[in-house]
Amino acid sequence: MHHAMPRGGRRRLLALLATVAATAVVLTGCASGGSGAAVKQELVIGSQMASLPSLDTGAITSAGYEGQRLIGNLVYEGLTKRDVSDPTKPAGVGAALAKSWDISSDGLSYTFHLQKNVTFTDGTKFDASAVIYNIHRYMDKNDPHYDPKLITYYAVLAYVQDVKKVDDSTVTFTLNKPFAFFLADLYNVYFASPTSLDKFGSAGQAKKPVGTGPFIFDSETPNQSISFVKNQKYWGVVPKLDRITVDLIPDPAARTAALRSGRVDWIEAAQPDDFTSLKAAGFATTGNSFDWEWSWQLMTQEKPFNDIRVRQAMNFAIDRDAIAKDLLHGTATPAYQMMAPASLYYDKANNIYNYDPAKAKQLLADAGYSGGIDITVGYITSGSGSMQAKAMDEALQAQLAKVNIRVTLAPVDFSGMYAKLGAGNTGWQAANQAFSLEQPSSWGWTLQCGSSLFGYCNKGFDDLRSQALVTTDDAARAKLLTEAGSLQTKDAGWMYVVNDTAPRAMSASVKGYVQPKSWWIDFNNVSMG
Amino acid sequence: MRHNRLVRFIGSRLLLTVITAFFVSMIVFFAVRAVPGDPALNVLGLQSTAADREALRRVMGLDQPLIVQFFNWLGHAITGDFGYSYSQGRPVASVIGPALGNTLLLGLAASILAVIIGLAMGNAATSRWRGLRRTTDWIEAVFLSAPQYTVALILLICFAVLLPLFPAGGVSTRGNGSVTDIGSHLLLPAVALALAPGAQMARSLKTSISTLQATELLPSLRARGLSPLRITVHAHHNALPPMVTVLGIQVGTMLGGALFVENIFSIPGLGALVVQSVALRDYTLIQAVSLLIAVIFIVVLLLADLLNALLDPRIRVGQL
Amino acid sequence: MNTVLAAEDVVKSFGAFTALHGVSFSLERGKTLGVVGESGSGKSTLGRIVMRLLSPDSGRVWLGGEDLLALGRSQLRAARRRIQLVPQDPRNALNPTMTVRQNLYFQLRAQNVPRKTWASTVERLLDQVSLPPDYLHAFPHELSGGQAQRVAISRAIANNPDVLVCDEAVSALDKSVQAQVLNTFADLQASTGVAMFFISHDLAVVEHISDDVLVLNRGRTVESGATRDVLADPQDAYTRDLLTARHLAAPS
Amino acid sequence: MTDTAHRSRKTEVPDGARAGQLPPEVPLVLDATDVSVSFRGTGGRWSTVVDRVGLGFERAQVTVLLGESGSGKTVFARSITGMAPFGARVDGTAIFDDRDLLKISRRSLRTIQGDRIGMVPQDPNSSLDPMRRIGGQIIETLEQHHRVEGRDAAHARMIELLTLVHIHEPERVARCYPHEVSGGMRQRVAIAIAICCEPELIVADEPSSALDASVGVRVVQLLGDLRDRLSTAILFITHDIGIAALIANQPGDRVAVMLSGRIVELGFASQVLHNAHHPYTRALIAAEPSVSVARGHLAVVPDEVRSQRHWSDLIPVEPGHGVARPLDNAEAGVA
Amino acid sequence: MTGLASANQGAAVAIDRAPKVRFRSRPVLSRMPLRSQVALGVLLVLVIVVILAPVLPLDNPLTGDLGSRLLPIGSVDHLLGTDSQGRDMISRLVYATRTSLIAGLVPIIIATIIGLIIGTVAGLSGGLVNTILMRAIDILFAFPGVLLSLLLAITLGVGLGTLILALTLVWIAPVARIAETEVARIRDLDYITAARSSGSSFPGILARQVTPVTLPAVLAYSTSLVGANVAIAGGLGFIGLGVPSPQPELGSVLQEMQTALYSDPLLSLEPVIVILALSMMFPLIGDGIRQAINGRGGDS
Repeated sequence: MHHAMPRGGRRRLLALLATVAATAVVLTGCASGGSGAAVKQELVIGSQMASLPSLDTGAITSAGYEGQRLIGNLVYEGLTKRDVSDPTKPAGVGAALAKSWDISSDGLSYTFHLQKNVTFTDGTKFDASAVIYNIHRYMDKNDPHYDPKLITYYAVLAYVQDVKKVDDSTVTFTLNKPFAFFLADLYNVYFASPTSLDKFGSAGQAKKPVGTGPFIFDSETPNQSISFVKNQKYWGVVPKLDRITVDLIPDPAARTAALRSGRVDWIEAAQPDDFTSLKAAGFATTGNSFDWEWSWQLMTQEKPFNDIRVRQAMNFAIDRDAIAKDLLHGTATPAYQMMAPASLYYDKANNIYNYDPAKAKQLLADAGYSGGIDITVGYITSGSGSMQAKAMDEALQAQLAKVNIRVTLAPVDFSGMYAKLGAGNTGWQAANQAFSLEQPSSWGWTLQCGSSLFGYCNKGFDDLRSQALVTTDDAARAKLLTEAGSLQTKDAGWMYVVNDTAPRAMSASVKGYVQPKSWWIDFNNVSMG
Repeated sequence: MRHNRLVRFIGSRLLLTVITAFFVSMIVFFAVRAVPGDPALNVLGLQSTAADREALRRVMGLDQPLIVQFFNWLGHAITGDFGYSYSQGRPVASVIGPALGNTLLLGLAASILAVIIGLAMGNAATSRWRGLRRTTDWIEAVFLSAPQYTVALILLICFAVLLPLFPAGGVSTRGNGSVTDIGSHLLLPAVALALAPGAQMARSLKTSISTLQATELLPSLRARGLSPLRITVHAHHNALPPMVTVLGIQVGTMLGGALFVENIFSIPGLGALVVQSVALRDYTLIQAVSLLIAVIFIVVLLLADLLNALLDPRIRVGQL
Repeated sequence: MNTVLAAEDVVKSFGAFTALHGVSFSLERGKTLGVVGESGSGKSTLGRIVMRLLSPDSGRVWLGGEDLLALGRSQLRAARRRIQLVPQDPRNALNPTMTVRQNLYFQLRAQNVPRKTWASTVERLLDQVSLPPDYLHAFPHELSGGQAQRVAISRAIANNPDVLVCDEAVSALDKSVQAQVLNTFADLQASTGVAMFFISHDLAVVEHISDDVLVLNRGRTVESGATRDVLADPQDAYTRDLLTARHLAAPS
Repeated sequence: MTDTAHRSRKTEVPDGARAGQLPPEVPLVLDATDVSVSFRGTGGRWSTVVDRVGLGFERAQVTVLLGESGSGKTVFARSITGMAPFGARVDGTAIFDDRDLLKISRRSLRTIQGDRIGMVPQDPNSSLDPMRRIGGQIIETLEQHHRVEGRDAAHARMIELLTLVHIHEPERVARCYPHEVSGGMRQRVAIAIAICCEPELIVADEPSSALDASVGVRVVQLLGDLRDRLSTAILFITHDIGIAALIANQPGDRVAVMLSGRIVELGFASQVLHNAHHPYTRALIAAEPSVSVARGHLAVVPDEVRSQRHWSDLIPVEPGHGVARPLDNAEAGVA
Repeated sequence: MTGLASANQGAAVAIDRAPKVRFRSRPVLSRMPLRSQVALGVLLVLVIVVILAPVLPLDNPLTGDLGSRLLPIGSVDHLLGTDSQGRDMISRLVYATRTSLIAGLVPIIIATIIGLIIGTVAGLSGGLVNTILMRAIDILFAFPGVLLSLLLAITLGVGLGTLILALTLVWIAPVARIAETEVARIRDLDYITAARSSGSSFPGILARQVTPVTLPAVLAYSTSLVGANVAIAGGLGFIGLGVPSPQPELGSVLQEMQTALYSDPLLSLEPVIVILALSMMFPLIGDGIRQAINGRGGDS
C-alpha cells in the first residue's frame, strides 16, 4: 500500500503541471481567438472612457457623449442627426431615418417621411410601426420593455403627446407644447429592432444592440474594448472601414503609449504635452473649435458662492491664457464667458472676465472674505470630454491659492460625479464638468431654477430660455439665447475656464478624416491606407 | 493508516481554508459597505424619485440588517453572482471573466520567471566563489526591496520608451495572438512582478541549502562520494517544499503588485480592474474583485500546502 | 517530617500519548532523588509537573506540605521561590541579552530580595559556584558551558530554595566540566541542605549523586528505592538493560 | 617538530608493539602526517584548530580519538578524509593508496569517499535524506561507485547490507522514509551506507552520542562486529571513555587523546585507559562519576593543564605508548 | 557539530585561560555591514534635509509657473526640471519625501508597538489566547498587503491621517506574527522556563525577559517594513488614494510625472528613483541591525 502513494503523488504532480500548461495554452488561445484573418480596413480607437456603458439605446449616454459618438451613432440612428459635413460650421440638423418632415404652423405637429428600404441589421424592416414601437417603449410605463432609465436620457420625449402612424413610411408626432429644438433633439432618440426587443428584451439589447446604423455590433470585452463591423447592407453610403474597435484607455499617458506602440490607430483627448513628440514621430494631430465649455459649476445657493462677488472673484482670479497656452499647448481656447466662440449664441461683448487677481482679492474682501475662502471641488478624473482635468484643476488650484482661495480637489469618475450630484449632499462648493451647450433644451439640470444640480437660479435667464424653446425662428431664438448667456455670464454662475478643441492624434495611415466643428464624428469617409 | 493521515491533513487544511475565506469575505464586505453611498441611486440614476429608490433598496435587500445582507451577498457570491456593476452596466461576473484570464496569464508568466530567478540566484548565492556570492547578495537585496511598480516604470521607460524593444502595454498586438507576441507583451510586466518573489525564493533556497550544510546531510552525502549532480538533486529536493511555500506566499505579493503593474502596462486584468473600480467608486465591483483576489491567494496557499504534502514524505505520512 | 517534595499518582497525557501513568515519589530535605530513564520515559514531564510548569491530569504534588496544585496565582508565585530549576542546556540557561549580573538581578527581584543587598548577594553567589566576580559583567555567550551552568546554579540557589530541580543539568557538558558541576552540586547540598530532584539519562551520574533513585520507563515507575539497593539488585528487566549498557560502556 | 612518532609503523614508538597483530608488511590504510587545520576567525585572524597531528590506520584496527568538545577531533577526522569544513585551511599530508587526499582533485576524491572510506556521522536524524526512501539511498551510493549491475542486483545487495547491520525486516525498512524508523535503526542504516562498498576505512564520528545509552551501546557493538567481519580500519571519535573502552576492545586497538588540537597521549587501549600517563587523560578518567567516588570529589582537569599552550611530540613511556610533555614558550619557540 | 562550531567553542575555552578577564561589546553601529551604514547615513542626511526643508532655499512646492512647465533636467533655475504645473522638482521631491517618510514611518512605529504587545502576549501565554490572536492574524495574512491597505484606504477615506491609520492596521499583523514567532522560539528555552519558575509575574517575565530578546529582531524587521510601507503608500498615492493634491507625496508625484513619460522620460523617472531609494534603504538598515544582533552572539 505505502509505496503506491508517492508514485501516485508524482503522477498527480505531473498531472498538475500538465493542467497548468494546458491552462496557459487555452488562455493564450483565448487571447488570440477571434482575430482570425487579418482585417485590413480596421480602425482601433483609444477612447478615454473608463468603462463600457450598457448598449441599450439611451443608456449609452451614461458614458457621456463619447459613448454616443463612438458606440451609439455607429449602431443606431435617430430620425434626425447632427450634420457635420461642413468642417467650418457648427453642426446643424440633418436628415437621417426621416428623409424629410413637415411642421404644422402651430408648431405642435411634426410629420416625418421615413426612408424606405431601411432594415435593422437583423433583417427586420424599419417602418412607421417600428418608430411607434420604440417611442412607446420609451414613454409608456406599461410597455413590456419600458425601462425608467432610458427616459431620463430622452428629455425631448417629454414634449411628445402622441405618435401616430399615417402610413407605412409616415408618422406624425403631436407635441403638448411648441418646442423649437424638437428636430435637433431627436438626433439621439435611437431606434432598436422590435423583433430583437420582443425576443430578448431590454437586457438583450443591452448586450447585443440591433439598430439600423452603418456598423453592426460585433463583440465586447467588458472593461477593455468593443468592436463593430461594417453593415454591408447599410441603406446610406456604406462605410469604407470594415471594422472599428474602441479600446478603453482612460489614462492619457497610456493612450499615447498605445498609439505609439501601434495598439491603436487613433486616440481621443490626446495629451497636449505629447503633441510635439507625436508629430515628430510622424503622427497626425487634429483639433477644431466647437461648442464645449470646460468650467467649474459653482454651488450658488451655498456659502460662499451665494455671493455674486465671490463668484466674480473666482473668474477674475484665474489665468485662462496660461492654461490654454502653456498647459494645453493651444488645444483649447480661453473661455471668458458662458458661450464658446463656436456656439451659435456667442457674443464677443460678453467676454467680461480678464485675469485680474487684485480685483479678485478686492471682491473677496468686499464680500467679507478678506481672509480668503476654503472650498472643495469635485472633478471627473477621466471620461467623456473632461480634457486633462487633473492637471487643469491643479493649475487652477495653484492660481486660486494666490488670492487665498484654498481649493481641495475631490476626484470622482464620470458616473460617480452624477451619482453624487444626484444624492445632493456632495460636500462640495463647486463641481468641474465639461459639456456642450448646443442643446438648450437640456440645460435644465445645470441652469434652471429648481432643477439645477448646482442651485443656479436666475428668473430672467429661465424666462429667456423658455421663450427660446418655443421660438421657431432661428435668428430670434439665437438672440434670446445670446442674451441669456450674457445674463449668466454677468451672474458668474460658473467659473469659465476654456473651450476644448477635441485634440486627437492618429497614425498616418488613417485617411479621410476631417475634424468638424462639433463633438460628433462621421466615420463614413474614414479609411485606412 | 497512512492514507488516513494524508486525508486528515487535506481535510483539516481545506476546512481552515474555508474558514479563512469566510472571514476574508466578511472583511471585504464590511470594509466596502462602510463607505458611504447609495447603491440604489447608482442603479436608478439622477432623475429617479426617492420613492423609487426606496423601493429598489427593498428589492436589493438594503433595508435588512447588515449581517443578513452579508450572508445574502456571500450566498450569491458563492454561486458566482457578484451583483451588478453600475459603472460597467452589466453583471460583475461578466466583467471579471476576461480580466481573470489576463491576470492568471500574467501571474503564470511571472511565477515561471520567479522560479527561474529563484533557482539561478539561490544557486549563485551558495556557490563556492565568494565574488559571485557577494554580487548575488547585493542583487538579492535590490530585488527584494524594489517596489514592483518602480521596477515596472523603469523597465517601461528603458525598454519601451527610450529603447523601444518591447511594446509599452497591452496583452497582444492587434491581429496577432502568437505565443511570441504575447510573450513580448508580458515579459516586462512579468519581470517587474517576478523580481521580488524570485529573490525570496532564492533566499529560501539559500537558507535551505545552508541549513543542509549546517546539519549533516550535505556533508554526509559528500562523504558517500556522490557526484555533484546527485548532491545538487538531493539539496534541491529538500529545498523544494519551503520554496513551494514561499512561491505560494509570493503569489500574494504578485497579486498586490499586479494592481499597479497592470495599470502601468495597460493590461486589463484584475489588478487594473480594482484600481479602475476604485477610481470609478464602483463598490460592488471592488467587493467582488477584492474577494476574488483574496480567494485566489487563499487557494494558492492551499495548493502550495497540498503540493508540499505530496512532495514531502514527512508531511505525507509523517509526524507533522 | 522532613519531606520537602512529594507526588502521588501523577498522570499526564498529551493527546493520545500518555506521558505519565501514575508516578509517586517523595524527597527529603538534604537528599537527592535521581530520576532515570531514556528519552520518552516521562522524566522531564515529571520535572515540569513538580514545578507546576505543567498541570497533571490527576494526582497530587506537595511542596513542603502545601498542595501545589491547589495554589492560587499569588500563592503559586510564592511557592515557586522555594523550588528552583537548574536547566539542561548551558547555552540557553541564561538570557542572552543580559549580563550575568542582570540575569541574577532578575532572579533576586522575583524572589523579593531587598534591592540594596543585590550587589553583595550576587558576588556571594558567584563565589559559591567558584566563579570570580569579573564574570558579573560577562554576557552569556562569553562564558563556557560549564561557567554558564554554574551561573545558572547560582541563580537557582539565590534565595536558599528547598528544592532544586535539575533537568539533565550536566548532560550537555563535557565529562571534565560535568565533574566540576557535580562537585558544585555536592558542595552546595552539603553546605545548605537543599534537596535535589535530579533528572538524568546517565546512570553513572545518578549513581554518583543520588541517595534514592526512581527509574521510569514509558511513563511508569519500574524501580524505586535507595540507589545502592536498586542498582545492586535491579528487579526490572528495563533497569537491568540500562545497567548492562552502563557497564558495557564503563571503563573496566 | 613532526609527530614522527605516529607517522608510520617504521617509526612507531616501540619496536614490537605490533607483535602478533599484523604481519609487518601490511601497509597503512591511511597515513596522515603533520596535519594542521585553521580557520579564519573574525577580524581575519587565522586560528589553528588542529595543530600538526599525525595518525596512521591499519586494517582491522580501531583507533579511538578521544577528546572533549572543541579539541579538534572532528575537524581532524574530516580533514584527513578530504572533507574539511568550508573555509578551512589544511596543511600536511594524508596518504591513501599512494595518493595524498589533501592534494588530489575533488573528482578523484569522490571515487574514494563512500567507496573506500566510509563515514558514519554523529546524528542519524540529519545525515539521511528525509525525502528519500532508505533503500534508495543505499542503492544510490552503490550505483555511484559502480558496485552493482542492474536493479535486481542493487536491490539484493541493499537487502544484504540491511541484514548485515541487523535490521530484521529489511524489505519493509528499505521502503520506509528515515523518519518512519527509530533513531537506532537510522544509525544502522547510516552504517549500512558507510560499509556498502566494503571500505578499507570507516570514520565514525560519535555515532552513539545522539542515541539513548542502551541503543548507542548496541550500535557501537555492531561497528565492532563489522570491524571483525570486514577487517576494516575504524577511526572512532568519542568524548566518552566508556564508549572508547567498548569499541577498542581488542589488543591491537589504540586510543589517542586530543587536547586543544594536539594529540597528548597515544597508545594501545589498555595502556591509555588503565595506565594513563598524561595528567589530562588521568583527569578525564577520574572525572568519570561513579558510586565509588565520594560526592564532591570527582577529579577536575587542573587549570595548568588546560591552559598549557604547547605540548611536545610524543615521548615513549612504554612499548606502543607515548605521552606529550608540556613545553614552555622558549622551548616551543626553539622547537 | 560542524568544524566552525567547534572552533567557536575553542574560543570560549580561551576565556578560561586568560589571566585577566575583560568583557566588552562593540557598539551596534560598528558591527553593521558597510552598505547598512551607508544606507543609515543617507537616511540621516535625508531626514535632516526634510526637516530643514522650510528653511532651505527651495521653491514653493505648491505653486509653479505654467510658463515653465516640464523643463528638462539641468535647467538653469530648476536643476531637476519642473513638473507639469511648472513646479520645481527638487522642491516637490523634498516635500514629497517628507510626506512619504511620515506615511512610511508613523504607521510602522505604531504598528510595532501594538504588534509587539499582541505578539509577545500571544506567544508567551500560549493556549487559547494564542490560538485566537494568531488565527485572527492569519486571516489578515490571507490578503495581499496592497489589497488590504487599498480596502482600508477606501473605507477610511483620503488624507494623510486616514492613510496612516489604514497602513497601521495593515502592519500590525505582520509585526505581531514576527514577535510571536520570536517568542515561540525562546518560549521553551531554559532561561524562560527558569524565569517562569522563579516566581516572577507574567508582566515581569514579558517585560524583563522576553521583550529584550524579542525586541531587536522585531525592530530589525520593522525597520525593513518601513521600506515596504513607503512603497505601498506610494502605490496608493499613485492610484489616487493617498494624500490629496496639491500636497506633494511621492506616489502622487509619480502619477503626476506620468504626463512626461513620452515627452521627457528621464523627468518622469525622478520620483521613481526616489521611491526606489527610500524603499531599499530601510531593508538595508534592517538587515544591518539583524546582522549586528547576530554578531553579538546574543541569539542566532
